[in-house]
Amino acid sequence: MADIFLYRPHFVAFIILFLLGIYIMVVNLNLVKKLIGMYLMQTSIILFFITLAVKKDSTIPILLPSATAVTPEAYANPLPHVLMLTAIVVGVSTLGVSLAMVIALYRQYNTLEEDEILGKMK
Amino acid sequence: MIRPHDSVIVHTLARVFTPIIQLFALYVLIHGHDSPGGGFQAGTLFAASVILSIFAFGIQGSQTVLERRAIILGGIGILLYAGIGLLPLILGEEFLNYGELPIPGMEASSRRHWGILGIEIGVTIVVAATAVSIFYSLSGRGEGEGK
Amino acid sequence: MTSSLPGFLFAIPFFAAVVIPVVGFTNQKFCRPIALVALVFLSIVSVISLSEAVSHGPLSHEFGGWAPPIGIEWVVDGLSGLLMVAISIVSLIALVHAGPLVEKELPDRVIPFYSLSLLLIAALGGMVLTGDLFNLFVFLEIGSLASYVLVGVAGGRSLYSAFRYLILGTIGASLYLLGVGYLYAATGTLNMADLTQRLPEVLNSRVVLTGLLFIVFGLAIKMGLFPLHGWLPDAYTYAPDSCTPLLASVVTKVPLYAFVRIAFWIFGMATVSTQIPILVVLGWIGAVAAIVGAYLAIWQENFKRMLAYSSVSSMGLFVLGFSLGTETGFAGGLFYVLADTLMKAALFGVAGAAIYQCGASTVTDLVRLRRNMPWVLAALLISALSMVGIPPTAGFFGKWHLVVGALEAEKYFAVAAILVSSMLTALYFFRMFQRVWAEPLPLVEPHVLETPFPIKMSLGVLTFGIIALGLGSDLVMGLIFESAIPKGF
Amino acid sequence: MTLFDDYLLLTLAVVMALGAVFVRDLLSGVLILAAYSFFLALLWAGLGAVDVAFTEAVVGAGLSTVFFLMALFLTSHQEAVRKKLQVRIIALGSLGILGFLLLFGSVDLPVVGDPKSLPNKHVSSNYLRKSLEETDTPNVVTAVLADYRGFDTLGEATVIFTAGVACWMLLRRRDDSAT
Repeated sequence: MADIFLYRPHFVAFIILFLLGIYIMVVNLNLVKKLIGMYLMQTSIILFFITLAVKKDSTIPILLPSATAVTPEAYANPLPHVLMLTAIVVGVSTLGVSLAMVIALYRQYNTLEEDEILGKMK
Repeated sequence: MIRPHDSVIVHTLARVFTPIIQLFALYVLIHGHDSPGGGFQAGTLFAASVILSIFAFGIQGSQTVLERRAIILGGIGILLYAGIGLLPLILGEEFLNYGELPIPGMEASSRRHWGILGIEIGVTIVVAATAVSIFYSLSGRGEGEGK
Repeated sequence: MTSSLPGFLFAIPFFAAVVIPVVGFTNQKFCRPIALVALVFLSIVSVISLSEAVSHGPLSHEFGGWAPPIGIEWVVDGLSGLLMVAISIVSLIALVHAGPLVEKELPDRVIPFYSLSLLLIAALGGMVLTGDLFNLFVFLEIGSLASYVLVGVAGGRSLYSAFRYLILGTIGASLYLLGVGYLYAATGTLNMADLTQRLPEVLNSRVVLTGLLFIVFGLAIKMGLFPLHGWLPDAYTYAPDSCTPLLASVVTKVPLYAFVRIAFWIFGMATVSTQIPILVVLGWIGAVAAIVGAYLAIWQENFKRMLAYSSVSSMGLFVLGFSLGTETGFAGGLFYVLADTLMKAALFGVAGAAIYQCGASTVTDLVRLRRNMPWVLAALLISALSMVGIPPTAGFFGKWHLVVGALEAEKYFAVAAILVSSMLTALYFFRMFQRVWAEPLPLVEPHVLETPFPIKMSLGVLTFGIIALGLGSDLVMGLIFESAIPKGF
Repeated sequence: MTLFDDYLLLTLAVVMALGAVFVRDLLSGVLILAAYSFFLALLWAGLGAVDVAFTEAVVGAGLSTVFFLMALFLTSHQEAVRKKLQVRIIALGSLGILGFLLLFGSVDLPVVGDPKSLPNKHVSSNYLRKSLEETDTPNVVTAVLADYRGFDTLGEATVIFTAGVACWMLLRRRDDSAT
């Protein structure tokens, strides 16, 4: 069992980053820290997808002009790359909106700590 | 409100770097077909050049108006993208089918090539404009909250 | 059958949403007409698509002219067409209703309100119609971003609840994306129809199992299924009154639809009930959710919060119905989803009108409706009767089919859960009406505005719709049985 | 790219992530996060995903950091120190379940780098074979992004447009001073 993970460093890193991100999002009381956790979680999923696309001894998915018939084994898998480009942009959009919410909350409650906001709401 | 930076060095460097970044963005956009890059990266680079010059020279004029203008520019970019997609739909084909764009004297594959370039331009505009608009929104201070 | 209709189903709300900020720059007055006209067209096109799909078989639209699985397709079949009709019509009514409230609540944010509402509707339509798992994620995110902001725009408490909604919603969406990644790793495709064909070969793989679990878990957060409903009560309570009818009626139902599509169409009935028995678990969760949601609703003093907990309870009933494993149960669940869309729009519409006209936000305050707002009170009465399940309203027929389905499946705990939750629902609505009629009117009458025409009209249409759906239930059930039932029962 | 490089970059990325999370000063946290993004971008480039690396560098390390910094300039820099909470135990428990699920499912995942695995074979080889002929575009990622799955990209552009409208709606200067 253990050797499976030893040869998959990417997957181990993915699990660490993913769980760390979710943990910080749920447990940390600082709003900006929550968003740092969110960023870690989103990038960890990108790591998962990109490792799916790796092919041994292959090059980047830009076709060489000399090639007549393309052998798919020679190029990395482009589909996860495309999906992750979308995911990165989705991530930064979510980040923008959530930071706007953080700023608006700070304007009203003058703090970034969740428990203080809850205290001031009462 | 962002005030202009005092240092001459910052001003000079921003003056030099802004056009270089924009030129590079243009390169990335146009060469998206055969090198890494494309609309998103080019749009972000454009936004970066605008943000750099804002940091160096400050914002003139009302932030609210600029923000709204940026959103409208973004809307125009996305309309360009979706408009290229809508054209084939109105002609009875599928949405976004660039192969059926009414460009005379071309094979389907090169029509697709030019269609891709067109939508990449749209993406560049929407990403650049929206990123700058979000930047404006985030940088604005509430009235009477001068820090 | 390929058709260009689904393309228009995307293009209409999308173009309207983008054009509104561009045109609104010159004159803010254009926003509302553009939005309403677009939604009228959307409703017409979705009704046409549904009738085409029912009579000629599913319509598909291959975006970019690429046949799936290479490209992305949108499919209108009986189920997605029905949901699309419900979404477009209810959101049209909700936006008609929102008109006067927006002018009062968010006078300086009219343009982004309409733009985001239409983006939300376009995204919900996309989630319903798409035949591609990743495309579903993209629309899930558009819709989520729009709904976070619509929840949070009132500032203060609404903003804080929106932030919590954003955090939980992003976890849900990320889990869904991860699940899609697992399914992609196991099969190499993202297209739903293609997945249906390729999954049986790899069903023993643990990757498929965990992928399905992640997807269900992520969507359960998005649909507010007990015990993952943490974001829902606060979000619905504090969201602006102009936004709640739209948010509460459709936003949680679409992730539910996505779950139904993935579980029953991609994996298939046999798989989810025996090989990967998530239906058994979900049946119990649904039963508990139905009872607990209704129980918690009894203790709420705030009217909107009470309705929010009743949403949690309804979500339990839907999930319970879908997991019964009989055709009648599935159809009953689907019918109840349609009925609940109308009922929640009407109830939150009443709540918005009550706050707008006389500032009545608690259950006790509703007594003020008695003097000046008889029509609003009538709408409240009829939708409450439907929530409880009194014939001839739509809610009764939904619950009736659910009970019949549960009896067919011989799942008596489900029958008990439906009956108990209905009784609890009756209890909290009875308690509310008892206060409305028994308590004395306040001596100093607060200033009460007249009911604006758009609110009157939309509440009237919704109430009429609740009764009409009840009276025409045979017709709708026939349609569901004919074209919206998955294979394998 | 050898496995050793991967180990190195992954370790650095994880260390940066831990640093970004545990440092009390939020400004430092955000800057460490930018460094994390850069290491990821290097990693993507090493794994052959040049377009993703480029985007991660400009969007992740660039734009996200700028957004974070703008927010921090307007708010406060310090995270408050406080006692531990009860909720952590529940959170750790559910994270344990999640982690177990991830490990449980991972055993059957395709081997990293296997050119014959299903995700590398089925649809994606079609794109690689046909892209030049059908769309006249040698960069297959661009071809898939803008043409084969162009509708996703329209959705993506819509997401960022939605975010722009959303920020505009949230942060409009209010006429009354809301409390």
